[in-house]
Amino acid sequence: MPPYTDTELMITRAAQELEDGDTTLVGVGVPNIACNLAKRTHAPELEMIYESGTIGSNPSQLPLSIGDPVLASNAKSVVPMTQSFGNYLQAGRIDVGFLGGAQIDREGNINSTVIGDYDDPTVRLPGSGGACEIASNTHRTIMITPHTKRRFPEEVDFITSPGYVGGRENRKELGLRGGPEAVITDKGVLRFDESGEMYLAAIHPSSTEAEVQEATGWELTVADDVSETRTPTPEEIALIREDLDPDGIYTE
Amino acid sequence: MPPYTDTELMITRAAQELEDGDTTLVGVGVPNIACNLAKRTHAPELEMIYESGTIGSNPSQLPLSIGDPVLASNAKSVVPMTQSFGNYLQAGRIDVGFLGGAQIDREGNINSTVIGDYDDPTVRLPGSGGACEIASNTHRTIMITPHTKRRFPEEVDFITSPGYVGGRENRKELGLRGGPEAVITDKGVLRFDESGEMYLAAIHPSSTEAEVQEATGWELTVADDVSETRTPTPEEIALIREDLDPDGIYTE
Amino acid sequence: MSKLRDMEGAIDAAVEDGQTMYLGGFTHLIPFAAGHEIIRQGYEGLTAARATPDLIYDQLIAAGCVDDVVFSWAGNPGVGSLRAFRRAVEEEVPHAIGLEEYSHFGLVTRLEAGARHLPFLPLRSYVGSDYIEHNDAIRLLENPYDGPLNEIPVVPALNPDVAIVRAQRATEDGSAQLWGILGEIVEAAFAADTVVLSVEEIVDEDVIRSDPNRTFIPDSVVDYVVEEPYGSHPSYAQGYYGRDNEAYLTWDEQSQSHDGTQEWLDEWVYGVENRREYLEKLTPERLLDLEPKTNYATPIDMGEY
Amino acid sequence: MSKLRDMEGAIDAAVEDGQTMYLGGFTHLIPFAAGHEIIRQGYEGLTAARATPDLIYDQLIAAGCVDDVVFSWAGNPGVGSLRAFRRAVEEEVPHAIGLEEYSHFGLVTRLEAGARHLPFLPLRSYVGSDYIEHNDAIRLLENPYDGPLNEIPVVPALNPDVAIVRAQRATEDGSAQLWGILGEIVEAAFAADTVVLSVEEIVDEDVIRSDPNRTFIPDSVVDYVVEEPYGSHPSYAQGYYGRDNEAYLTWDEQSQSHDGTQEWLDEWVYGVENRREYLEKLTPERLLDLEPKTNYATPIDMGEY
Repeated sequence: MPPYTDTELMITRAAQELEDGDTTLVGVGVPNIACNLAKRTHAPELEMIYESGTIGSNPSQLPLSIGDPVLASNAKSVVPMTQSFGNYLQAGRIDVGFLGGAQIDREGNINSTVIGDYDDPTVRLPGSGGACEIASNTHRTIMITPHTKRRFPEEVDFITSPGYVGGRENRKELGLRGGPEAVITDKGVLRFDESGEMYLAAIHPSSTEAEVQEATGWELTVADDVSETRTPTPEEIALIREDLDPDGIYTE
Repeated sequence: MPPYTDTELMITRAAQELEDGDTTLVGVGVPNIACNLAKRTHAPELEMIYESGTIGSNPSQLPLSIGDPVLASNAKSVVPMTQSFGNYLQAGRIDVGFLGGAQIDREGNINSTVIGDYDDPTVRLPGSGGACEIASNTHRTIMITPHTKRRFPEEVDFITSPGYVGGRENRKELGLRGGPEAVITDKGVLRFDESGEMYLAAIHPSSTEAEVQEATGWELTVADDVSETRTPTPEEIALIREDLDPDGIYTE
Repeated sequence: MSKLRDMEGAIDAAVEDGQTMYLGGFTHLIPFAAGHEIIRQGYEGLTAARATPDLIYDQLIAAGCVDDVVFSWAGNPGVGSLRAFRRAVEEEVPHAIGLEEYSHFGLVTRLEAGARHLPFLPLRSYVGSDYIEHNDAIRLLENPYDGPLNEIPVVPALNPDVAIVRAQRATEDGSAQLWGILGEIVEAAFAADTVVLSVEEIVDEDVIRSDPNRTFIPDSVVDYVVEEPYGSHPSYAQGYYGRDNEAYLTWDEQSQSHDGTQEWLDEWVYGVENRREYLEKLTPERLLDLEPKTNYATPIDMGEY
Repeated sequence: MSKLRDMEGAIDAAVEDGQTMYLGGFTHLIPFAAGHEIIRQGYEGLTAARATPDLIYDQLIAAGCVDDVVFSWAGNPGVGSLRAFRRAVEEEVPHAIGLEEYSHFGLVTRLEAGARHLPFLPLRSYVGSDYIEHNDAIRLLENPYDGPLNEIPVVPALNPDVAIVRAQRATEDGSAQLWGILGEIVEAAFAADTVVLSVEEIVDEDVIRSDPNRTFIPDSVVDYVVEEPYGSHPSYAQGYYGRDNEAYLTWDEQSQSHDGTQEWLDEWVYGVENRREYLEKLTPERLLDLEPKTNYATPIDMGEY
């Protein structure tokens, strides 16, 4: 086994975005492992909520879906979706949301709906699920995604989940809370500047600035103080491989 | 003890308004006894709902208020008020509602808010509670009230609970469901004609047409086929006195 | 994180003069102990919102704490009038109070809008009534869809500065389970900026986590937790004690005059340090008579996966 | 009044060609047995509404029962795509389907509006997204109150002709208790004109009445009751069985071609009479592996007053 895989680096990097005491809306797969890793390391008071309505979940094993019974057994509370979305998410009670998608653009808008024309798509994707709500109502969102030119167009084909649409100020005026905080890829970490445009903040040891630019659909600004991502510690890797994803479902 | 009191006659008469299988929104006091009497006689499948959110209550004793624990213990369901009012009452799932109030007028509008001017009232009454909703959303409403000129003005001082405001057609056009079905007083039973105006449908044995007119604030139409109210049976009186209100809290 | 305080500390930390306050509980689980502590601490200028003001707001009004009441039914449930409330409205004693009036569904819908961070919610009440004319906050909105309704009433969100709610059991950090009549308690807790939770019993987190569907109030909305057995007396706590009707009748009697209310407050509120001393003034018979027989719910199996 | 039927009878009585149908359950308590019976009875032209179409709608689409899908997330949860759904959208196989698309909150809010007999409800989604442009049913309404928001999106009520929902236990007349993830099940039951309730177990009314706060679906909204153990397999029933992930992976494999879906339907749907025969085709090991350990909730005392 290598000391760490690309996915394991993304997981450990994503975990660092979480602060102790944060309430986070968790997705399955990689975000779930990142949240559980944070909870077992620097953020023991992390509160995990799933859009299925489980509040303060404490899963005994890796959930197969966001509706897995392990998310309800031993949770602090379970509520109908009208409430997980209404009383929690829309009410601003969730700090961090994880988002996925097929495309993310310069303003952090995410597309998980269609590739191509909406009415005659090349690829029909699953759609929003709760993503539109998560992007609109959490205080900060984090995206974890492979870094390829197709996934990073200058403008997405369909805005499923609004980022800094028209800039940070415009987002605020639209009544949208928070906004994209970080995009964690297999090449680096991207953040958003004062105007709401994505820039390169850190590069993973395995990658270069040129490679990142090559995999991005527009001329990407690079931070003056662009840093190198810290590699996973042996303790983090042991937690992931032994406890959080022992069958390597998401990390191999 | 007399064979029956005025209140006992009103209770037995009100019970007859209920059909087996009706779902009824019950108030405490006299309506509660009427509903329980109906359930124990001709309407065993009567479903009793209280605005406090108890569904299918089966009280072991007379509740002290619409929030009494006997309404929740052994109920079929208990829901928050957003749901008892939203999913049940507003959704049209309740057939019959009982209403009280200080005044009822020619169109069946009820006032339980103020006597006199709203901003400088002579008497400040409790207000709507759920009465406005009950009057707007059930399929039929029944009022039980003493019959006096002050309680039966031509127009109420404040419409808390809309009756046939501007007539049956207008009520319908406003989007209001159902409407007043019967007003049961200590002198007779009043109903509403095709235009939505109250008329005298039955007179209690202890009263006369002239007495009813004398206690009503407008010239009351009398039905051509005005009948005499049937008196309570010994069985009904036994049920009321022995089981439903053994301490005579509401019936003496 | 434990948020445990005694009632004095919790009220002192949570309540300020001039706030909008919501004491939750529809006839059930009324936070009487908290209300009495507010009176003892002598707050003024409160806007007291509550569907059913009940005895507790009548007492707060008699004590002079309240300038405005937002409500939907102001009565002594099953008994009659709220005499102090009426005296304030009709005779301005101890001082005039302002009223903002809804029906029950209107007021709980306001809390629901507040809980969900919506500016308003629609409901099918008020049409044909005189409410809209007398309450500018109830407005009509055009229905943007085809259908029989052209307009629908809406009510604005209510977000109290502080809500005080009761539950049967909770953890020290405030994850609370309640049963029996829920009323508008949960919506009030989610709508308020600051929440004081007062419970019959503090329990281990395991108890709460064993039945998550019953946890209607999560710790994340709660700021202070008070363990206060019999804290809802003379209202009731399902499974713990019944309503003490004698107290409702006594208040009806005492509150016939303003002086009578002050006598009562002197004895039962100002004259005691806390709820414990209040309870010690009740006779044992009276408390014993309120106890229901045990009647457990059939358990459910959540499964361990 | 007993409303008990077998699944064949309930579906036959409740479902008609061309209806709008909602099978409730967010990943949990999915009414698979009912869905298979719909396929067996060969309905056509259905508008299939569901937040998460999941395998059951993929199978209904593959079987040709569905003309339109109203949804918010069309995937195989934790596995990948819904291949039959995609084939219908992208290649019109077995025939083209129409899509009406929301986000999760939008769709459950539509059910909530339907359950409450409201023409619409507001929510703070869709602003800044491309939904409004592509779905005419999502509209903007002026906020009639002062505040930072000038406009707010609204979604129209959804009142399905028929909803089919699952619960762990119910009486013969349909008062149902469910626990674990509730999703949008209760809202769907209240919103629909006709409701089929399918449960793991029929219980005595005493069981239900012992814990009324857990009765989320009352008999008054239910038309037909079916006792169907394992009726949610391969999804799960909290406390009864877990998700059978093998079935989700098998469908992913089988559904790579339209022919593959037909083979699967021939074997598991058309080839069996009912759910009992379907279950008999599973190996005992497979069912045993889905059983959780017993894990009872701490009981509550409702009190007998």
